[in-house]
Amino acid sequence: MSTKLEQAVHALKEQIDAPVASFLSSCVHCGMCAQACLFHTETGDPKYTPILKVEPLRRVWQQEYTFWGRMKKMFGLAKPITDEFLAEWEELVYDSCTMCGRCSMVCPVGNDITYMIRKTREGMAVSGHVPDGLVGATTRAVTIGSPMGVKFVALEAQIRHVEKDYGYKVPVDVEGADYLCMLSSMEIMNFPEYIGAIAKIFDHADVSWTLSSKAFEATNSGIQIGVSDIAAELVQRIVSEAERLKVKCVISPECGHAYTAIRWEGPNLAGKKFGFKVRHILEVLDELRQEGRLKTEGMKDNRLTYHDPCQIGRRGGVLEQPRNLINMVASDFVEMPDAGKMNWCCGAGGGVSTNERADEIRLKSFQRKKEQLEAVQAETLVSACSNCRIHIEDGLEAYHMDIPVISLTETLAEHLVDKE
Amino acid sequence: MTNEAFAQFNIQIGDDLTRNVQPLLHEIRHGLKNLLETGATSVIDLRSIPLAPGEEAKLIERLGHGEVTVELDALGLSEIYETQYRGVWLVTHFNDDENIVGRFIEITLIPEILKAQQEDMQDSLQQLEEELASGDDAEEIKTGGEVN
Amino acid sequence: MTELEFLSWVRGPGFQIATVIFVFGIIVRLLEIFLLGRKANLAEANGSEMSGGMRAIFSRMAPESDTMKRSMFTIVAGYIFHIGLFIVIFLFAPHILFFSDVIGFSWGALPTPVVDMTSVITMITLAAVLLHRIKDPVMKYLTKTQDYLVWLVTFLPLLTGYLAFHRVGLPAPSLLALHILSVELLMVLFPFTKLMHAFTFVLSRWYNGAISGYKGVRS
Amino acid sequence: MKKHSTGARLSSSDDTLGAALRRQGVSRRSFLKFCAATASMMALPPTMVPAIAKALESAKRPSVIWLSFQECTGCTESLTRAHTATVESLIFDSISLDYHHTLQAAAGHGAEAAREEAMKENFGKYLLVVDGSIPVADPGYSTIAGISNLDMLMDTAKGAAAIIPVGTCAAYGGIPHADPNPTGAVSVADLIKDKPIINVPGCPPIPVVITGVLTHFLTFGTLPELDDLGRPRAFYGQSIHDRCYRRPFYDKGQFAETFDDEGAKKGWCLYKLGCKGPTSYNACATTKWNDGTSFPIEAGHPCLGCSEPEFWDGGGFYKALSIPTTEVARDALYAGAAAVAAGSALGMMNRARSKQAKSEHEKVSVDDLQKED
Repeated sequence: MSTKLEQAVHALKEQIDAPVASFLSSCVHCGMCAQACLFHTETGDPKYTPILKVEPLRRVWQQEYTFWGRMKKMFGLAKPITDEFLAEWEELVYDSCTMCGRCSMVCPVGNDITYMIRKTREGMAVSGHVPDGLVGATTRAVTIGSPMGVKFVALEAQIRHVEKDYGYKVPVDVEGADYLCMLSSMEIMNFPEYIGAIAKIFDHADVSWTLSSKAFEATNSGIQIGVSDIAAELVQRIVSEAERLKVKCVISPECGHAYTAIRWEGPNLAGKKFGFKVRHILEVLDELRQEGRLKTEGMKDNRLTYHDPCQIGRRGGVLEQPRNLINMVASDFVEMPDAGKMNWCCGAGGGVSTNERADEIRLKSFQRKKEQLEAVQAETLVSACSNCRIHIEDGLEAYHMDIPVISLTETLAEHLVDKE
Repeated sequence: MTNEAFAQFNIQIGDDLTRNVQPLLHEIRHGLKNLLETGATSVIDLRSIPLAPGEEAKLIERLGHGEVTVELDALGLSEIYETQYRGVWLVTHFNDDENIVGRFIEITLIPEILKAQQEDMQDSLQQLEEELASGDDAEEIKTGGEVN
Repeated sequence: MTELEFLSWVRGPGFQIATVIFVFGIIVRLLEIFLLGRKANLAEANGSEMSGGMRAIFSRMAPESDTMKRSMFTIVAGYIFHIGLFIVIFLFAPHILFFSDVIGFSWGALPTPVVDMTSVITMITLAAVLLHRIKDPVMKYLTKTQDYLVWLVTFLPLLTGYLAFHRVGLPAPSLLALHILSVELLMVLFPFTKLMHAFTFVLSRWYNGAISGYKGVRS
Repeated sequence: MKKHSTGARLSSSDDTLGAALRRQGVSRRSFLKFCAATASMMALPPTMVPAIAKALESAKRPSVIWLSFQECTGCTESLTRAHTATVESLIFDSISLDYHHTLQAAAGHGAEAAREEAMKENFGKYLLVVDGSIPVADPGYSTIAGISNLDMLMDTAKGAAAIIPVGTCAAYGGIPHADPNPTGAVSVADLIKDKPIINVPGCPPIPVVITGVLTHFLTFGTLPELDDLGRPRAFYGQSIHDRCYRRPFYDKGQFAETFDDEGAKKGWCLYKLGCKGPTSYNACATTKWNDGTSFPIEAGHPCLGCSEPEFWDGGGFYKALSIPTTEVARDALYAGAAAVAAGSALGMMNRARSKQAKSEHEKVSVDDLQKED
């Protein structure tokens, strides 16, 4: 068994491909990515410059995949990759990066830095230099089935509550249903209203759907910590259930990285194309809207704005759908500056919220969101990611702001016309 | 080379080529003003200026020809004349083969070279005296020039 | 070595050496990058890789408004000196002569005073860029020795070219030789430094645009 | 140019130039004219005329020995065709040209005896003019009266007050020195390090430049101010390009592309046709040739840079200065082909390494994430 350091270098070596080599060859050290990163803009600390965070990956690339780097390494001129070096980078790679992808949008030479951070984490994870919070969450996800340690019995209890409160049936393990609806533990534990909203909307639109007792957890700690093997295992649970229940489509819940995990990384982790579609709940709802299957009544008339969760918008491609849906139920919808694909991250994605050590910087970087909200004097904030919601609520409290943060799906459900 | 010669070889002289004429005329104006105000003379050596084909001819044309023209026979011909601008002289030295060996614009009351020189006058005086002295013999008059 | 021998060397063997290293180095590096390849994406596409990639190659020239605001100096100065370099390198008559000799065709030159002025603006901008690199906390933190080296080898051809054109300080053959030598230095260092971005930026932008384009995002 | 019989004027070498001229019946006025022409010739301002007159009056008549080695006699031709014949002849009449084997009547041992006599009489005071380069690969390549050029130069140089290599061959090796230089031709300055040397390069030099330099030495008895290549700054201080009347076209970017295009007819800049004006220092653009008629660029031909060292090997007379002298396209093509091979090999190696790394992948489980090693 090789040492953790050797494993780390090996893992990084596996990750390097043509895009990485191209990106690392192109960087001109212009510093523009720093201006796109809220960890830098809100702290002013240059060490948070995004491109620097991929230094471990860069060194491995240079020493393993470039002729001159190999020469330098041979003559002992290359900067070594040591345990201390990786230890120093742990905070940069995990605590101060949410993989929001904003830096990838501004790089003048076109470097997708986020793409490289994701890969860098593959090495960091096995090196042992990884936040305890993430290790814990990942361990729980694999052993218990959910990063928060939520078991099906807990979900069952919530389902019962919801069925009682909302009066709709919540189908579980229904074979042949069109949609398999995934949830995040946060929704189960913090926002069970989401389950009620789904039940109400799908009943309203006559959608055939189900939950699965074996795979209800959509989040994927393997992606956040950066272990593809674990991520693949977690994805595989969903794939197996989707195949067992013969659904046509798997719905990713109001969670950012879950969407990336199952929609974009999923097939690549599983090593095959899926026999079913994967859609975000907002995509499904917008499809229903287009088909005229959603009938709403009443409008929210307070000033409402939408926070684009990074993994759903910028990194996911779901940008228009939420706006279409909001316009059905809000009369005073305003966009924050930089909304859409250039939106600023809430500051808690990419595993940062799971990492208690990062609490301080997470709240500090929230200033960015605060300024965005103040710029439009929003009275209500709507979003589509439980993780964003929890952190934004946390941040608003810390900055003594009183803006309710609501779920788009839930808001839509509230405005549905009662079925005759 | 004259402008006619250029025309003969189908060489075109654009107006934009002749950039030296105007500045030179300005320099001459300065020199003339200076001469009037302080009495200081000045000389422009046309050979030290990178003139484009036809520029010298153009300058001379602009200067025109005034009242005084002098020919000098000293180691070849020299042609000196006052231009239409009084006090501005064009001095051209030729050698025996009638090639120009120097061309100057002098701004002065009278070009230095026209004045009789001390040494020459002394020589002449001596020569005249000798001639008068030998005039008594009166056979043959030897003309000066060859001193040795 | 007399200065004309020096000039002969830089125009002859020196340029040969520089050309070989330049061309060889760049092609090797591009192949090193390109041949690494990447995995096929198995996820269902929500857009076109190709159009996203092609789009990004050009769209990255127009920064978003927030980026513009936050990195105003870098962007504006970057624009000026890149365009300046382009004009000075490719639109100066003697340079075009060089290119037409090498590649067999030529194009129109800009009037020399325009190029002259451009080179001054470019040098001033590069000086400002250097100052920014030294002063700005992020730039300072990012900067490695190579960044200064690359700055220098980019600046030197401009400076020596300017001096050679105006014939300042040294006899003309020496100035011309120094100018060509500085260009050779640039060519030799090119494949081993971040100067490679002049070629790889196309690849990088394409990959970036393709990754996003596949997901239906215009990056 | 007078042909001198051997040693005829050696006795009068102590005369001053002023006395010599007066003896010839040159009037003061003629002398002033001569001085004005001389100042112009030496590229000195007209205000220097009185000083020149004064200096010339008291200048001593030096003895001059002229040695011709590997040369084409073009330099001598240039000098004897000097258009200011009268003025120059004045100077040459007043110098004591004691040895010039091309021009002198005597030949063979008689001539050599004259040289030796002149050397002995004026040891340490005579001017040595040299045209042609000196072969050192084998002294037998060029001999005069059985004496090799090298020996003759070294011998004659010993007693010289100063040496004036005339023409590019003597100054820098010139055409005999051009690649592959079969005779091992070298310049005077390559061989002699302990004497003042005033190079008067050009192929040939402008006649008045030759006489101008001689006159300067004669007039002031000092060496003129020299540039790095040992040339008098008065004549070689500025490049052809700097003094070229076609310079405005260069600045405007208007170039003749061929010898018969519209640009050529309009007299545009000849840079693209290979003009070496920017790197060549000479007085052609102002002094001009043939009675001040014209100079090569005025005649529509690019400057060859004949007053510069290595001008013959400078990479083609018709190749623009900014173009490398070697075949860059060919080099680039070869380098490119080699790079495709090498790059493919390295690229495939990279690929293999990446593949190998993936194949050696050890599956990571949650146990591996625990902190204990």
